[in-house]
Amino acid sequence: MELLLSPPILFFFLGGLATLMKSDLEVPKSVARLLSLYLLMSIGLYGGYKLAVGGIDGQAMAVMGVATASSFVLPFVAYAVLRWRLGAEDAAAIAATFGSISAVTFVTAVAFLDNAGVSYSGYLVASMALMESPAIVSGVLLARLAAGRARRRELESSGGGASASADDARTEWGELFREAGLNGAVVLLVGAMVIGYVTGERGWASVSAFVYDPFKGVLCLFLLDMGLLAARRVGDLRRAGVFLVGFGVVWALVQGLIGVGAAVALGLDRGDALLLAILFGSASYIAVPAALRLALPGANPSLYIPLALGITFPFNIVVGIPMYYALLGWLGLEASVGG
Amino acid sequence: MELLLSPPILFFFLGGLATLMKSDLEVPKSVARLLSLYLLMSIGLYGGYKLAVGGIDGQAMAVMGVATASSFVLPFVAYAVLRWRLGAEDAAAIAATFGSISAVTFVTAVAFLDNAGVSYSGYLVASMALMESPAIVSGVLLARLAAGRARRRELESSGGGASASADDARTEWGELFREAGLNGAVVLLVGAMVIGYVTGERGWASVSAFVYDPFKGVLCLFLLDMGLLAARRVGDLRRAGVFLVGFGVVWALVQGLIGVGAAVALGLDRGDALLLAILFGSASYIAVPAALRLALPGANPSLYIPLALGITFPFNIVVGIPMYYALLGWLGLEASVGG
Amino acid sequence: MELLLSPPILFFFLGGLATLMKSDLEVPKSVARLLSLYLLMSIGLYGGYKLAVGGIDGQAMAVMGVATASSFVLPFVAYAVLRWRLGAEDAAAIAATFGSISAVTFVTAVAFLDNAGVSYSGYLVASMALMESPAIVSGVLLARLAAGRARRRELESSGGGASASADDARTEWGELFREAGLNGAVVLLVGAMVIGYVTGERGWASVSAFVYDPFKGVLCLFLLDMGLLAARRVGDLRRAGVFLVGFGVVWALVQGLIGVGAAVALGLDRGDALLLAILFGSASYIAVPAALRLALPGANPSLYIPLALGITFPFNIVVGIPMYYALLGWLGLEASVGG
Amino acid sequence: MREVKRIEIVIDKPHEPKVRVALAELGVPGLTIMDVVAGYGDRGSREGGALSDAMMNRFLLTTCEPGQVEAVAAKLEPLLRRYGGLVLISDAQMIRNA
Amino acid sequence: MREVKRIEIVIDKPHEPKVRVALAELGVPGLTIMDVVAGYGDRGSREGGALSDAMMNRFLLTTCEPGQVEAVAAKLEPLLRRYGGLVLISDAQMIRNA
Amino acid sequence: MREVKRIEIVIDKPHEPKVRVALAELGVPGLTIMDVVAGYGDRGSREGGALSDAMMNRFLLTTCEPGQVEAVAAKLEPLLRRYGGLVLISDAQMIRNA
Ligand SMILES: Nc1ncnc2c1ncn2[C@@H]1O[C@H](COP(=O)(O)O)[C@@H](O)[C@H]1O
Ligand SMILES: Nc1ncnc2c1ncn2[C@@H]1O[C@H](COP(=O)(O)O)[C@@H](O)[C@H]1O
Ligand SMILES: Nc1ncnc2c1ncn2[C@@H]1O[C@H](COP(=O)(O)O)[C@@H](O)[C@H]1O
Ligand code: NA
Ligand code: NA
Ligand code: NA
Repeated sequence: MELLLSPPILFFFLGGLATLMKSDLEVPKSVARLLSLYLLMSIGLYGGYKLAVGGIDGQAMAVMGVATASSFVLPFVAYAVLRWRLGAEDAAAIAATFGSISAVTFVTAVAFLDNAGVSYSGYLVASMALMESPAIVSGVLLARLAAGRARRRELESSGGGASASADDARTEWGELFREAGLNGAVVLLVGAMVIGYVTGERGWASVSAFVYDPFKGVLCLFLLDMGLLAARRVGDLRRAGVFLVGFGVVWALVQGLIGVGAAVALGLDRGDALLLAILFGSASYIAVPAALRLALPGANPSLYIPLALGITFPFNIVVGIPMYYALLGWLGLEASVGG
Repeated sequence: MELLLSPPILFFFLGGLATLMKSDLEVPKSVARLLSLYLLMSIGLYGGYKLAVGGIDGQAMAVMGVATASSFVLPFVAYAVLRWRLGAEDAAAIAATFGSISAVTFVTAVAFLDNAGVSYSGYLVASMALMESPAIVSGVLLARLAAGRARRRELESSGGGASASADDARTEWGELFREAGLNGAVVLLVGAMVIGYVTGERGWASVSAFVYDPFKGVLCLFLLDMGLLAARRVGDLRRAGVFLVGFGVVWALVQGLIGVGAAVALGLDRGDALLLAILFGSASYIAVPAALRLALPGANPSLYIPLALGITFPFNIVVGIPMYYALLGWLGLEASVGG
Repeated sequence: MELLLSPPILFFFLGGLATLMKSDLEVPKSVARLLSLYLLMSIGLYGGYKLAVGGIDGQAMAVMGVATASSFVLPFVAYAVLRWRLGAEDAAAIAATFGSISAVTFVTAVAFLDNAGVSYSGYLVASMALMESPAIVSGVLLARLAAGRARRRELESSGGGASASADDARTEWGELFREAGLNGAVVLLVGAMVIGYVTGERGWASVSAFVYDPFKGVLCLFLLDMGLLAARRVGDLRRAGVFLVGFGVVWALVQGLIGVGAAVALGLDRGDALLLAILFGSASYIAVPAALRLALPGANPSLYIPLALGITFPFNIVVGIPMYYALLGWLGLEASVGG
Repeated sequence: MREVKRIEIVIDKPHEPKVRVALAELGVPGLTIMDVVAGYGDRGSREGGALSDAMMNRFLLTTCEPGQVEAVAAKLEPLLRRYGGLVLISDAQMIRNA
Repeated sequence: MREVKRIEIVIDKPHEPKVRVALAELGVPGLTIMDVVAGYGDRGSREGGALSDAMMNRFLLTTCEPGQVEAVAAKLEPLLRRYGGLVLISDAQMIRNA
Repeated sequence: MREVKRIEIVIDKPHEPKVRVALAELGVPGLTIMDVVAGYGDRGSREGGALSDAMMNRFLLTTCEPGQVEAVAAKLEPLLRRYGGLVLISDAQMIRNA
């Protein structure tokens, strides 16, 4: 309970409440961007530093491999479920957001572990970085395959002009890979991790007063804004209907539990397992949407952004994190102690 | 003297000087908003934490009650004085700003106490939160009463159509209470205070590296900007005339001394008494104007904002704080020691 | 090597790389302004505090005198070289940027010394402040002299109307001195230094948690943005040609070595000598351009800004700082130890 | 390309919601909003945003059918009279995705 | 003063580069870009920028010769059809440094 | 509603004060200023603001009486010649609080 009522989570509630009460409380956009840069830089440096100290062993490689693969594969499963009710492009876009991750959810889980005095490994941060982009490729692939099928069906009943659009698709793959891999959030996270790794103990000592000490306080401010933004987006979902809202909770849970299963199978300790579960179960509302606007301009961003931001994110930080943590304890996973 | 020449006050002078010398030194608007959010969040969390540690006793209740009442009542007195020279709406608006408080003045006083090694109680922060809004209601009430009197006078000499505008007034009270109570500054301050109270010692430990340690440094940057902004607003007052400028100083003093009297009567220690005096004596240029633009659109914001920001604010942080502090010592109030 | 691969420098590379790879990583403009204000305020307060503690002796006066004189004189030399290929206004503008200094280069050198555990004197910060503006005056003087010569030549072959434009020039000198001396960066740096000096040990204790502890971490974020901005400006130089790019490196080196010579002649220790070299060798892309847009509207900002920002700045922080430091060691200068 | 009326509105940020409601009631097909840095008019200068939105202006751009201009003017005029601000109406040709 | 056509474009920020390429190909003599705070149109409301540019609009102002209008419209129409947005074209007189 | 001339000006931010002085001398009844994010014209691209205002543009919107256009052009032309930038003048109908 005490872990649930931590300042960051309470500031998230405060933001949500302020929006619901129609307060004019507002965080400027450039401030939100600053906080976002700060959190990515901080967690990247910390993860890199921990990798430098802890080293990369077989288990680390296994976890990073499983994480990357899940980001590729899970969208195919989510897509199949979503197609039940949605068009191909919207289904592919939502599937992509769920295959990828939410860095803010991750750092909230990190703060949760920190409060509980439980440590975690640097390669979980690396796993987060590795999971950002593959899902984007899968999502676009899914939409292209569906469009191809549709086109072939059309062609069978008419004939003509397919080579031009195939060409069209080819040119855009290049842009897609750039967008997927070189999204600002990915570049900063990976770059900070590499810098943390390369500069090690010495580098960490010189920056930790900025990137570590005030971390949880900054997170409060950012989650206040996330509360404001998430509550505003909930309204967008009224039109989307109960299926999508339900999907945002249930599918987060399904993927989160797959993550728990993977963590148990990989023999992770409780802290690392929680982070893997939350990576699996979280959905992207920053990096993936930015890439999808270009890669899938036909998909409706007023569906896939509000779902990830207004439903799945609050679910994960309020319910998911403590629940997975409890579950992992109940499953007998041991926590490593220390920051 | 050493207390007067603290870095925050000197940065305020620097900002004022920069504007007077027509330097192009500028703090971006979104940065000013960030600093403002930071200070409200910090002081709120600290106040809540101190309440959690210190508890709420009879004296706390008494102080908070007196503070709230003063915010309701003082505008009626100020209004009577202002009506001597100003129209009803302008008088009501200025009276409302003086009934309410300036959070930046308050945190400057807090930094002053901190430098002097003098402690204060959490319920003074609560008092600040309680004093923000009532004055807005009083101000609007004053303007409505005046408008009602004017209308009745007109009616007596003509007749007809009053029910429609009464209806009009009724609808707007709802909006008014929302604006007064749910202004972003009020919501953040109260919310942070509740969070500080609920999470107590443990929560404070996790956020103090962000909200407490760099507090006085951040205040320097904010007061630099306040100096830039205040000096720019002084120009607006040239048109307003000597009555208003005089009022901005004299009335701040009158209300500040009423605050000193209340503090003595309530038996406060020196630190708490200073804060109460400064709450009484300060005028709002953030929360109250934001509400008044909606509630009293006929009042001239180029009067009530420059007065509170360009006259009363500098007077309080440069003269008021050290003067009240000296006076309270001379009156024999004891200071409690410690942060 | 370890000193070269410090986090700030690596973040600069990361920013450059992100731009080259066409990532959409971006730091909002108002955030860049905040970081810039922070660094000026921090270094100013620290320099002032060190002056208060260390005092101002004969050597301090000598260094500050030499620094100021160099900012006046060096533009005349640079101008003579630049006129070989450029028009008078462009040559004067570039000469002015090189006579002045880059505060970000300076703080990067400060962070370098800090990592090496080497101390430096407060009057080097004062020297930086003194060097900002004189070069602007020299640059404008050079352009005016050239324009005067051109006009006289014209007059000899025609006759008439010179008094009007002489009048024109006279009026603008006032504006020029204001711009040169009251540029926001100069005012903040000088103001913070004075405040640091006046408030001394006690003031420093109250603000160092904000302006000192997180300094190197904040520098990382700022250099990330500098990398993004510098790499973007490199493209502008394609049109400028190889002469200018070469000048940006070679002239930085020439002035840097003059600085090394001056430091040796003045008998500075290794830390102070490095900072003097880097003040001589760096070029301004913030304060001077802001003044030149008004003072020399005919000079092309797409030449003098990219050169200082895209060529000289990276050269100095990547090559210049470690190289001068090594050279100064090789020349036998002793480093004073401690922060 | 279609002939439309182009409507620009400058209004105090605190009163912007009322203008948006009015435009929605008029049924304009779209709206674009931009921040105003500074300005002046009959009620003096507006330059703010650092401390609160109280002294900030907003700029709104929208369109309507040429025949709707009278209705738009009738709807916006009372708001301008009460809260100040500016409306400019001009002719334009519009290209849209439809 | 010279008669020109004044062209205003509202487009999703992620698609702005494509519009800039199109304008460069048309050879417009200059361009001015401003941030859009919020807006709505056929594809719902756009209000963003806090977390990513995905839901942000941009406003572009440019000019062309009166005779070029058809070419501009032909070039921009396919972009609007695919990505949404708005183009307004009106008459203006231009003063320039030349 | 009243016929007015709508005047748009793009100018380097460092030179904006001179334009404001010129407009004040012309006696324009109001002014609205917005930030420009990026732009290009004869003097190359302008995109700045991160480090200083040296490479930033500003956008100014004002109005004048139809008969005043020549005076406005005469006043602004020398500024544009010296400092670059753009002025666009078009017809509009204005609604005001008066
Ligand atoms: N003639 C005008 N041209 C451009 N903007 C104007 C004009 N008149 C008023 N404004 C804008 O509308 C705002 C409110 O005007 P007012 O209500 O007259 O004070 C001003 O602050 C300006 O931003
Ligand atoms: N009639 C209009 N007037 C002003 N702005 C519009 C209009 N229609 C669309 N827009 C702008 O163009 C953006 C995209 O429009 P749409 O593609 O229709 O969703 C909207 O978010 C608005 O900012
Ligand atoms: N034809 C145009 N359309 C829109 N904006 C322009 C145009 N020409 C110039 N500008 C703007 O005016 C600024 C200065 O133009 P210039 O002096 O030609 O470099 C540019 O950076 C643009 O923002
Ligand atoms: Na996921
Ligand atoms: Na008060
Ligand atoms: Na130099």
